[in-house]
Amino acid sequence: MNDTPAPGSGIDATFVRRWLDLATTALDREADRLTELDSPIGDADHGSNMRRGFIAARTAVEQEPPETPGGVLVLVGRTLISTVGGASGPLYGTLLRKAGKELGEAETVGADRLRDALRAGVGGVAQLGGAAAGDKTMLDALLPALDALTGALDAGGSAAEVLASAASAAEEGAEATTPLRARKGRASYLGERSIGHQDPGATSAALLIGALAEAAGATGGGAA
Amino acid sequence: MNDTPAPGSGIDATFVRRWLDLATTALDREADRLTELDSPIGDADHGSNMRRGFIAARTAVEQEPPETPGGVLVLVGRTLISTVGGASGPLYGTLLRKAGKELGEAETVGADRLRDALRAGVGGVAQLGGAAAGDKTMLDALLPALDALTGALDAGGSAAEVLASAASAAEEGAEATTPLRARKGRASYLGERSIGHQDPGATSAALLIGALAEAAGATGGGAA
Amino acid sequence: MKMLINVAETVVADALRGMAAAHPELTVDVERRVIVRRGAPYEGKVGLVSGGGSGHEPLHGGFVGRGMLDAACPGEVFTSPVPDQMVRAAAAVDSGAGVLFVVKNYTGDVLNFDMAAELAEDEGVQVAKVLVNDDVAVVDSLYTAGRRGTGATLFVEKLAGAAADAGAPLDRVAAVARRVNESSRSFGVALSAVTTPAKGTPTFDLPAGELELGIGIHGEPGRERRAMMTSGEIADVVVDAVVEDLRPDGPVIVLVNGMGATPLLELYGFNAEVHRALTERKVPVARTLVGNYVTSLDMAGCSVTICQVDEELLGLWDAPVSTPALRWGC
Amino acid sequence: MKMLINVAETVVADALRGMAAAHPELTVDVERRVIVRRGAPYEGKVGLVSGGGSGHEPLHGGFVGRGMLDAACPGEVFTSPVPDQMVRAAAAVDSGAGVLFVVKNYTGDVLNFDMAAELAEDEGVQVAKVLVNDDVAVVDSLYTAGRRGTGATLFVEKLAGAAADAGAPLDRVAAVARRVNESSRSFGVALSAVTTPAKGTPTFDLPAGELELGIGIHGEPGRERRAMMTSGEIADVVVDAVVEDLRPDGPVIVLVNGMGATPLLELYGFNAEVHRALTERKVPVARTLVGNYVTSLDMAGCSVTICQVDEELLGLWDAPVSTPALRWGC
Ligand SMILES: Nc1ncnc2c1ncn2[C@@H]1O[C@H](COP(=O)(O)OP(=O)(O)O)[C@@H](O)[C@H]1O
Ligand SMILES: Nc1ncnc2c1ncn2[C@@H]1O[C@H](COP(=O)(O)OP(=O)(O)O)[C@@H](O)[C@H]1O
Ligand SMILES: [Mg+2]
Ligand SMILES: [Mg+2]
Ligand SMILES: [Mg+2]
Ligand SMILES: [Mg+2]
Repeated sequence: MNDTPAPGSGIDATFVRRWLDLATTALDREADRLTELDSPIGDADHGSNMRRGFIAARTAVEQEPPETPGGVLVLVGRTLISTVGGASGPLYGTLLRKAGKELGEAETVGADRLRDALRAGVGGVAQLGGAAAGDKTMLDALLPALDALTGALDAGGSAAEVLASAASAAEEGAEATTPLRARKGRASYLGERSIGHQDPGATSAALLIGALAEAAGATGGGAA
Repeated sequence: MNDTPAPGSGIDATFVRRWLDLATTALDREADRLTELDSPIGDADHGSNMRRGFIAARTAVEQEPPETPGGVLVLVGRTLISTVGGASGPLYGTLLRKAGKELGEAETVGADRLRDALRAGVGGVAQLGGAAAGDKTMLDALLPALDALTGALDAGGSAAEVLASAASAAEEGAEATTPLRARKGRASYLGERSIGHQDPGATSAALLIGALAEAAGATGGGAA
Repeated sequence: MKMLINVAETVVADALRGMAAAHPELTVDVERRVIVRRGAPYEGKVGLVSGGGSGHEPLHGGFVGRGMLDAACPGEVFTSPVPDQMVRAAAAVDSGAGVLFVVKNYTGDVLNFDMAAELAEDEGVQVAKVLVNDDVAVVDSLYTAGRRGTGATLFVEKLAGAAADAGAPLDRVAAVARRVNESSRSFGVALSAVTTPAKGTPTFDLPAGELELGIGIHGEPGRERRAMMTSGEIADVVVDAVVEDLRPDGPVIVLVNGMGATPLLELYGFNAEVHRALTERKVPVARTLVGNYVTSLDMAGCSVTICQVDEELLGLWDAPVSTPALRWGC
Repeated sequence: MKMLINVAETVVADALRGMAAAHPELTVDVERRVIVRRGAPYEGKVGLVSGGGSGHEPLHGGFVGRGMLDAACPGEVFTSPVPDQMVRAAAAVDSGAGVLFVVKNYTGDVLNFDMAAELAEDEGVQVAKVLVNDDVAVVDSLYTAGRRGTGATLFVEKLAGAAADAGAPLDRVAAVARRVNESSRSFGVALSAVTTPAKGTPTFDLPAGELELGIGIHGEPGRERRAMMTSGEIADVVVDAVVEDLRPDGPVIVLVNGMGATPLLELYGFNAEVHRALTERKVPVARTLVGNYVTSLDMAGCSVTICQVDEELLGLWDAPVSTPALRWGC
């Protein structure tokens, strides 16, 4: 992680592609664990879903690399929608597509725009899936990440610091889903029996935010 | 077994009914073991087949008890044919039907006629099933039993002695099927892999002959 | 757990190749994962499109044909298909009379079909949707994703398919589909857990003496675990669940459905108990279907779906159907 | 092993009650264990009667109906029926044109059907018999009971049934049946052992990484145990076995049959490999049937049966059939 310089003046397409690489690597490595988490309260496919989608997204980006950070995110989001399926495909696809759209045509953006993008993406997820904080979904990692990012930014942290705090918040948020009772997604069918298991989608969300910190040269959340 | 007197002057319908009771009890008790033997080299039904048939036969005999030993045997044989199915139904049915027919209308017969009956029955089994000694079938208990009975009779033994020697021969014959390679019945499909398992049909045959000895007051072969 | 597969990654593509080889009456696009009834679009006929995760076979691909679906979109195992598949399917079967999407109520299916409907409408296809949500095991409230779509999917596809086959317009076909869904209830029981190709081990532990009540068709555990029961006792629990929720006041069609690994011998025996239980509750049975139709890979267990029918729906049930898995009258 | 049953003793009777409830087109005598096509005997038509141990469903009861069997006689699980059943069935379906017994080659079935044939003839029914013995896994020699009857039973019942439906006389129907049997070969593979209701535990041990080659349909172990293979490798072994024995020089019908617990998703994937293997061996495939048709309770695994056909046999295959488990053309 020492060989990846912090994004200096701003976040560009190369940075987002580095994130995509790191996220894909992390999801590939953690796929079995995510599927394992999706077994007691789901249908045992979250890891293979995410791996399939991100490998396809990386391939799509490599084949025709967009020149803006927003362009890369939109392409990743579209590819997820077209290759993942399940609940996570449209939700993560929307997260990244909305985030990318928020960044518009800019070739380089600062951490504040990244926050706007994340806010737009998370808003899209909430709207599409209808879940709220505490429903034991990916939002329970994404919302704390957004809050932490916003707070760190307001406190004047560097991009790497800002993303590192988002990564720890996401990871804590994911872990904090364990005692929750699911109200959305297929874990909700289990009622009380969903309590005591960490949510797979919150866990993969923490991996994605961790990869963001890692891409910025902060210590990786890849070990979420 | 001390309370069952040796058949004195001869073998009558009561004796055959006592045999039927003892045989049914033995088969009921050993049904799981017979089915267990029928698992590695068969289809795991021999015990339930035999129990079902003999319980039906005992009921049939109780409902309308024939007055001759031959009559009882024929009724048992017919009931087996109508209630067992599988290979053992027609074969044991034939064994007992042929044996019963051989005894004709006699109300009491001696041990020599029992030998004739057994010979007729065993001949019927051999003819119907086409098996020979050493093919790893019920015949590998029945043929030694017939030989031993014949020999003991020639040596002038009592009915109880004669039947006891038949019972041990049947039991030894059943045990001796273990190293054989099956050539008839479904165990033959296994080829070499049938070696090393005791034949279920030979085992049940030994139980039937054992019950005969037991009925005559000799020590029971019910523990075959 | 051993499986008759090459590698987990190609399970769905392999199955589609095998369907193509077995069913010349279907057009199977293996790469794009769309199964289309040969000859579609049929002039003036409303197109029926369904789909969902794989692992529930013969649902949905086995129900493509005359009198039922025009196209099916299989996703990965237990993963809803992606919008591209439904968009392509809709384009392939639309004769101009519009297309009905039959969607089982799972977050993933709903989201992906919704996206597909938007995209298909952008391309000029008129799309109606029906959501199947018959599983009474899910307590339908603000606190769940709502009742799952399970066995009633077969009824919706059959009866709406018959309506479309008879030339009904899109709004009418959709209305039939919604009425069938509203008249249907299901409840399922697992005797064993599922092993997905991707995971390779059972999704949950189910000890020898226990069963799961109120399971879905994706290997999820149910709402409750109980000590093993007889087939008659299970029938009572299951029939109570669906009858108390639907409260039918007329004849029903019954689907006694196997989850995949329960022998047909047992399913028929269970059907006897289901009929007994329905009769005791004074529910007349108009038609019965017994078999493995809406499955959950290698799960042992069963589900019961009842659908109250009037003359019209019964006529649609009896109408000709000719698909790989359901066929009569033609 | 959990089962969806009441008690082991009533499994067959319960299933028959369930069949009766599901299929008003059949007359099911639960007590005497005979399933008869409603309306039989059909004037002038040869009657087809089959039967065997239960546990292979839908074989045989699921094949009773127009264009296939007139009656089926289910025995106890894995135990051939008793002569009384076949005598009664023959009497119920004989229109005077005679009856064909379709008998799978197992010692028990052969003996019981032989006895039944004698008794039925005593009662004035003309009886012909055909022995099905298609399983190439059994080395047919003086040292075995001969090849088992497995998947080809479906072909014999279908094609002879079509011939009878078309009005062929008894000798002709029997000749068709024999020709179908002679033109058919099967080979089966088990991925798991069977648990019978009576025993309650698997009939043999099959460790995780292994499979049994050359198994029958009664839970017996096969001829050989091997390390687990891919579906493609299994297809090569199975197709080699049947093709090398039959050496077809024309088109075949293929049955890709599940043993009961293998998901349809896997069976279709396996079918793709079977087609690939047949094509590589230059065997043209005229028709394909994929599904659970000749099963072995809860066994996971599959078998492949091929039947070489000429115009006549292919026409008989395509002829209308209307039974619970096989239905087309009517
Ligand atoms: N309505 C929703 N809003 C937000 N996230 C959701 C919603 N429903 C499900 N999820 C997330 O999706 C994850 C499951 O994803 P995945 O297993 O890939 O899809 P599926 O549930 O269709 O199998 C859950 O762990 C949860 O975090
Ligand atoms: N051709 C035969 N001749 C004599 N006995 C035979 C023959 N075939 C099978 N048997 C006997 O029958 C026994 C099996 O009986 P059973 O399990 O009841 O019938 P099935 O083999 O039909 O399941 C075998 O163990 C063997 O002793
Ligand atoms: Mg999932
Ligand atoms: Mg046996
Ligand atoms: Mg899923
Ligand atoms: Mg048997």
